[in-house]
Amino acid sequence: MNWDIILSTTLKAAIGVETVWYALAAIGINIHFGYTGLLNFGQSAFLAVAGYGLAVTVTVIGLPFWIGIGVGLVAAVLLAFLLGIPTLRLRADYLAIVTIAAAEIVRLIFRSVEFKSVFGGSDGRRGFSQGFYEINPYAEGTYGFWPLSFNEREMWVLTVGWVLIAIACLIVFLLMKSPWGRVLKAIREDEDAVRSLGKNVFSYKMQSLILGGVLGCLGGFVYGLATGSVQPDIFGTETTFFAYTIVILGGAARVFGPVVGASIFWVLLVLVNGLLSGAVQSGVITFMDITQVGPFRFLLVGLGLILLLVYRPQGIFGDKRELAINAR
Amino acid sequence: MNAVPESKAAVTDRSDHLSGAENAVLRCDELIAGYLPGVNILNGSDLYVGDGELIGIIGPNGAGKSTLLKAMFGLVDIRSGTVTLKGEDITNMKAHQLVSRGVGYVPQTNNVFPSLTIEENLEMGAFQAPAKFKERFEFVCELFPALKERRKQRAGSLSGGERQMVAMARALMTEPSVLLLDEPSAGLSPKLQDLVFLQAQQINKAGVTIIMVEQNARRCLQICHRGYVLDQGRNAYTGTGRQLADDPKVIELYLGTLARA
Amino acid sequence: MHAETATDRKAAALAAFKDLPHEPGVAKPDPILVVDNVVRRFGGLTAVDVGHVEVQRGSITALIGPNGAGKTTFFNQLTGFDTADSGEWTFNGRKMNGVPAHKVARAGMVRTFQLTKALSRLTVLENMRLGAQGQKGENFWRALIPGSWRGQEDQITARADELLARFKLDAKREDFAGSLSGGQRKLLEMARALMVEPELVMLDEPMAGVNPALTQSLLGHVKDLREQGMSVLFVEHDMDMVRDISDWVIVMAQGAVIAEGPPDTIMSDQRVIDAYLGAHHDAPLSESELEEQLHEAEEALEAEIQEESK
Amino acid sequence: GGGSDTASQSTPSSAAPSSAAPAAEGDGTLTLGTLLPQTGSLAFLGPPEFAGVDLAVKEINEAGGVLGKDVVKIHTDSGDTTTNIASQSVDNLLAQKADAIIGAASSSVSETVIDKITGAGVIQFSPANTSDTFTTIADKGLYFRTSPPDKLQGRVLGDLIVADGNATVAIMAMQDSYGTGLADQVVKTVQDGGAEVVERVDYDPKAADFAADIAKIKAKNPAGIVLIGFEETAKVINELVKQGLPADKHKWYMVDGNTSNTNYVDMPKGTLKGVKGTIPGAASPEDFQKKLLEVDGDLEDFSYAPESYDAANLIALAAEAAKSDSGTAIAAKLAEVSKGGEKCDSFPTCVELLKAGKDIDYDGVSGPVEFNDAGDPAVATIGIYEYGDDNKYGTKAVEYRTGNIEG
Amino acid sequence: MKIVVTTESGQPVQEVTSNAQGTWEVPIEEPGQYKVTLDAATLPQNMAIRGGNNQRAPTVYEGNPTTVLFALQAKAADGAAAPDEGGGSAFWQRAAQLTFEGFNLGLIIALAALGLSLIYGTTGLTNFAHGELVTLGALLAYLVNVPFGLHIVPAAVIAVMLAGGIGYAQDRFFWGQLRRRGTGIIAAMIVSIGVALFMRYLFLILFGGETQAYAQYNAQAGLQLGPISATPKNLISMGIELIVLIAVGFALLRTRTGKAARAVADNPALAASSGINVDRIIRIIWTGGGAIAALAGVMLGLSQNLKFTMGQELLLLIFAGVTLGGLGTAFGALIGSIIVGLFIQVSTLWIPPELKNVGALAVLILVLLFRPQGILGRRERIG
Ligand SMILES: Nc1ncnc2c1ncn2[C@@H]1O[C@H](COP(=O)(O)OP(=O)(O)OP(=O)(O)O)[C@@H](O)[C@H]1O
Ligand SMILES: Nc1ncnc2c1ncn2[C@@H]1O[C@H](COP(=O)(O)OP(=O)(O)OP(=O)(O)O)[C@@H](O)[C@H]1O
Ligand SMILES: [Mg+2]
Ligand SMILES: [Mg+2]
Repeated sequence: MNWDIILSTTLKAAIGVETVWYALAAIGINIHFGYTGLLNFGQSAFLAVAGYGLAVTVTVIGLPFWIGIGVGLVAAVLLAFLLGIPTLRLRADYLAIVTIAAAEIVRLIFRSVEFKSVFGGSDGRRGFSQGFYEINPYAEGTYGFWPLSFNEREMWVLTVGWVLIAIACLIVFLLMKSPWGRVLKAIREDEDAVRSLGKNVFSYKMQSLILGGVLGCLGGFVYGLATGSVQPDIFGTETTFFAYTIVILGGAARVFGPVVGASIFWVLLVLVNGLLSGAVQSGVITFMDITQVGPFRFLLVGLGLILLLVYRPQGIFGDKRELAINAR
Repeated sequence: MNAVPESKAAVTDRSDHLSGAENAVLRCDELIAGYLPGVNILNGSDLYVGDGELIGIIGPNGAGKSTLLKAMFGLVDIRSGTVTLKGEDITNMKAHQLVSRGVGYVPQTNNVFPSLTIEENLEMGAFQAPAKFKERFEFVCELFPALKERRKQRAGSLSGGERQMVAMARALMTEPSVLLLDEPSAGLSPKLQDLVFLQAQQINKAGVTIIMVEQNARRCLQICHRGYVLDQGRNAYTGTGRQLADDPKVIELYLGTLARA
Repeated sequence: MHAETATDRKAAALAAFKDLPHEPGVAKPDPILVVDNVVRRFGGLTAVDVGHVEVQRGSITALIGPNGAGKTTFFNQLTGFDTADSGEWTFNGRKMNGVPAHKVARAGMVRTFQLTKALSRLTVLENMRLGAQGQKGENFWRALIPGSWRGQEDQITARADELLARFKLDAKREDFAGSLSGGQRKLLEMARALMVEPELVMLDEPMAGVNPALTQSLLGHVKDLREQGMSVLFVEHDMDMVRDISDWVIVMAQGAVIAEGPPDTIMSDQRVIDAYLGAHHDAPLSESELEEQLHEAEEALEAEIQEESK
Repeated sequence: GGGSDTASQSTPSSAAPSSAAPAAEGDGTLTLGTLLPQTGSLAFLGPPEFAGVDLAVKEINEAGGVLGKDVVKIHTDSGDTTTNIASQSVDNLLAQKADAIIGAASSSVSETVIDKITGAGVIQFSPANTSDTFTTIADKGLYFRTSPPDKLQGRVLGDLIVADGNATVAIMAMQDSYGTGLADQVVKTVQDGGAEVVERVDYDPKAADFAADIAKIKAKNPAGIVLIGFEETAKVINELVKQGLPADKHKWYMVDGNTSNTNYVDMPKGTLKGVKGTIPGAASPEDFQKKLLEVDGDLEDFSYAPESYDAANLIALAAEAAKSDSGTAIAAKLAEVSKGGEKCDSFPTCVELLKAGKDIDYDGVSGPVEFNDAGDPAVATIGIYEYGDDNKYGTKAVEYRTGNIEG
Repeated sequence: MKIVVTTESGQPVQEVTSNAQGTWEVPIEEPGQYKVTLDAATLPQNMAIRGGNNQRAPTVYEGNPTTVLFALQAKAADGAAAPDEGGGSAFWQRAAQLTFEGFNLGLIIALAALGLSLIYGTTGLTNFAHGELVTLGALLAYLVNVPFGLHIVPAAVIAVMLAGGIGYAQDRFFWGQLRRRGTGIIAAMIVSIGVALFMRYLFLILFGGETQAYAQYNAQAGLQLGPISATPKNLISMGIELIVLIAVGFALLRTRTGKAARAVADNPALAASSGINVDRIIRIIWTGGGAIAALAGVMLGLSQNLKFTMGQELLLLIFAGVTLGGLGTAFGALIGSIIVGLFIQVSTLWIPPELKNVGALAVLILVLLFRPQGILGRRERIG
């Protein structure tokens, strides 16, 4: 087995682009679900409208990159309103399904042949990232040290991505320490009680939905810019599920939970793959062939997830006491 | 909060108290139990109840009264100590097994099934003896006529007092031999409170052993044979109902003087 | 000085009630809450059907009635937690029907819940802080600048600590509210409502499940509220408490107000005794009465046994 | 596309070897990575594609390898677009110094990794991408594909439909770049030829069922029905038969994605009798499929196996021709070995010719494969097959048509 | 008939007359676009060109023949007789077919949803692995049916029983243990995502990624019943589904175990205090839920073939059905699912089929706007 490669790919995964954009999506979910108790299962739609907002503005309308970013952000806020106004009155589990439904509607429309001229059908859109890479301060070359190495494009995306994560975490930290955050947490526990104390629950939920949506949608930008393209199917329910997994892994309602969760998730995915394919190639494992590594990896990831949650149900940063309070 | 002031010695010492426990139906010895890891709510409480006895437990809020009942009924993890029912060790036994051994329990909160109708709630009360359902149903409906008219109403939409009636009625569906009641009179109108106390006495007379936690402490002490005062997870005082009700210390700390003595 | 105002306020309240006729719907000299024709039906059941009722400002008013009389439902209508089928009511002269719950609370009418609503995974202290009104830090943008709300937060905390001490919850200050016992939740519920500093506080069975000794000390606090100019409307089944602190009692049965009057008068009203209080409400059971009661019970039992053995 | 558009690169980064992974200089060993679906909704396409590459690598190494060394292959999972596995797999391949990556199957997945792969100076060679995007994409000349040429297939199929006298035609097309691209071409040809396309339904292959889609077609009662898709076509056929549009009343036409000898054999005899399908490639797939089965006995579907096989062979030949295993060097020779020279159709024969210093023209299993400047195949042969009573198509094509893809 | 071929610019190439079969051929030198005109005057009497246009503009490519078609039709058919101009009646026929299909699909969804709803109802578990339980049933039946060669009907019975057993085992050895450890419902939900991944990829490894069909009833021909075409297997499946759904629904409402299940759902601690063996009830539900999910899988497999993702792809619709009807109610799941099924199919009368799920999901959102607790759900009282 080539340990060098396993190690370097794993380390790369720990801070790589996927970790970044999943972490951003998860930070949004953490605000929705972890702090406010909104079971928003439509997070991928926020990423989608942001990514497509940028892509369509630049490629179809032909406006500059920064306007694309603006359009993406506005789209995320609009989506929050559209999603929130009808659904925020719903009980948590109903909200979950409705938001999945809404996100699927968004995805299906983006991928439809009907609107292919705008959204590009199942292939999505590409060619909107020049504006971003034009301001890349890194000169051409390879950066990093063994075992990590990135080219200037990756470096630029990662720098921006991690700065965004830092800002997002700071915002979450400040807000959740404040009375504003207290209202959100109270809404999570019992919104009627909060109402009886004179707080406008709907407004706070909406603020939470918008904030989480906007922070999450940054992930959509990062994804789009890193891959240079947006596709409809990446914004499916799977992405939301994984983001939830990440939140729970890290510990819900913890500022750094989503970030650590995202790292762990991708490390798990890559490490398992590295070990498995290494083992198969070097003949340590003989009961499967190399093309079965893919499914086997997911199988093990599923198993890993189960074990993690069985033995640490509160996640990495979570507080076991909190869990005990609401256990049925 | 668990630092029990050592100075506040119980009125009786342990061996004294347990000397009467020879033929106890249900007894707890040095129970230590709690909810969260590392935090004990019960700090070694003892309690016994003889056959046909009516026992009252009173004490300040958060003393651990409900926890004690839950521990006896297998709903809280017991960390050390034992619970014995008619000589059988039932420590950490599951609730439904106790029910089949003739123990009944009315919790303090969440004591109805909200999405079931009143009738279905009561049917669940008689889960292990479905044959008796009809007869017992008539019986409890006589006690609480309000329930009969509403038999098809979902319990979740009932008023606080109506729920309490359902909860009490549910426990009466089985004809248990030992009944654990956690604040059965809370939220009931004075008239119904009377009824509950009377009923408790009556059932007790019929041979049912009862342990009753009450905040309506004075009333409780009036009807019970013996009482326990629980404070911070330990027995602070024990004695007959009268003794406790007249003890000035108990009055000052636990009973207050509002109710006219 | 304190004692003096205390007696003043109580006297004022009593004076206001002195000449009022003891009949349902009687007009009060200075009502804070005026309710007209509130009706709420659930299917075929009319839970609330209140013709006219007024609550005197600066007084402690008790609302009593049998279980299922509609007291809680009535509270729900008034505070915007449920929509009445018809009717209107004014608070401080302001129309309140159709006003959403949070606005009702902001207007100064705050209620507690009979089935407590502790915010489980918030600490007791945070529960309390949440009650405070007009918090700067509850605005999204200001929340981002801790300096802008720290000062106010400290004041709020001080006030919360004071109340917690009074409600004997200070030891539980940092614990999750979800870990409180049933009675402690009641206490927290009430203390939290007081954090709002409302004009009218509506307590739904605040003392059910609270230890009598503590109840007694809390009654002093409720009376203090009156002294601070607050009005109190509370539902309670504990007649000792009703008798001790209320200036006026309103009786509901089957959704309607059936009687009003000062506590003593009400408690000797035969209809109220029949519908609500029952025979033994007044006197504690004496030894002989107890005997008799048991005797009755025995007879009944005997009869039952005979029946069974047939 | 590939070939010569390096100049049109607009991003500041470039293929300059300085920025690329070490592989770009070549290390003497040709390392072939694959990025093909082991998981996800296209997982059924994985096994034949992997088998195609495996078969090619096996033959290459049996013939002495490339540049005197055995070709190394590294298989990785591309997943589908719902997960972002592909990107991680590419990281892995680049870390292992892959010189060329065969993949991905899905156009969408290819789009997400093309910057990463070509940015590292590595060849991306897809056996299955059909999206137009890749013709014009900025790829530093490193993107190639052997995928079935839609345009020609669509034209041949469209002409076939008209020639069969179908005045009214309905099209059921899988809703992705493969399906819609092919359908667009069929529509155009059919209409030019004078028949009418009365209905076109683009369907979501993941849909719970296809009843509504077929009902829509049924309402137009077309003479010919074109089925464009992958293996979900079996479900579509179920539905066609159910709703009373069987192959003996309406003429069905299929394409390379679903013209299969395994998917329909369980159906009642004669269900597919007379159905015509088009498959790229000059030879009947039978022999090739036998060879594939020796590599992977479990294969049930053979889609894109020829294209994968050809991709691996072409890369190996180009590496021989370039005498280097670096991505950029291979890319520069790929077009050359694919056309203009002495024809040969397997690695051993071709490599002999190369070693003899001859210019070669590799004709693969999937067709003649001649790359144009964009790295797309320029010429193709399409075979037309017809199903018999046993729901299998004959080993011999009814007809072959070879043509320039662009016309 | 006379046919004139010219180049695009009108340069004449050749004039031919078609032979007895009506075909003709023109050799062409250069690839490019040509014009082909049919001389309408030379048509047989009573015949006209379909669509009326007698000119075609084909592009001819090097080395390939290009075909041009002039479809003819009887002149009398000018008016209403053309098959695709049935207008109104065709619409209604399609609407009828789609309604039928809606029930067909809705019932399968309902069956799958019932299992989900049962488990959700009793344990509070939002089981994202439920789709995989559906797949499991279908694949088990395949295993017995194809490799072992048993007819699909007994195979289905065996599969359903096996799946019930697996459901039991799942709770006995897995979910039950988690409950005992006090795992919260959200953590359990994420665990179920892990289980879904695990199972789905186990299926992929064992079963492969291809689509398969059962040995029997594949591509069964349809019967024409009035405006509707349906296969016998459809009709029988629907009957079975309906019977199972109603039976289970009533069992929940009426039997002691059913009521106990609802009691456990409401408050497990209180249920235990009433003498209900909570673990046993939950195990019964898991067994039943697993079996019903498997049955749904077999039905889905019968009508749609089998694939390792078949259940996963249905999961969203299952959730939609359950939610629309009101969470935790068996009849709600039935009604909700049928509405979802109907909207998926019927909405294609107006929207492109590729977007058919959009229609159903939009209805879900709309209904919940007006009934936030679902169609059969009940609102909890406040205070
Ligand atoms: N679910 C729980 N988790 C954690 N701690 C709990 C829980 N329930 C109760 N406690 C704690 O245990 C202690 C005793 O609670 P318990 O309910 O037994 O009190 P109690 O004597 O019944 O009081 P009350 O008269 O108010 O009902 C309290 O301090 C409470 O904070
Ligand atoms: N959502 C509802 N659906 C149906 N009936 C209801 C609903 N809410 C309340 N009721 C009924 O309305 C009546 C009044 O209930 P309410 O809770 O107001 O009584 P209450 O006076 O507060 O009684 P208690 O003293 O027991 O708390 C009760 O009979 C109750 O069953
Ligand atoms: Mg208690
Ligand atoms: Mg009430």
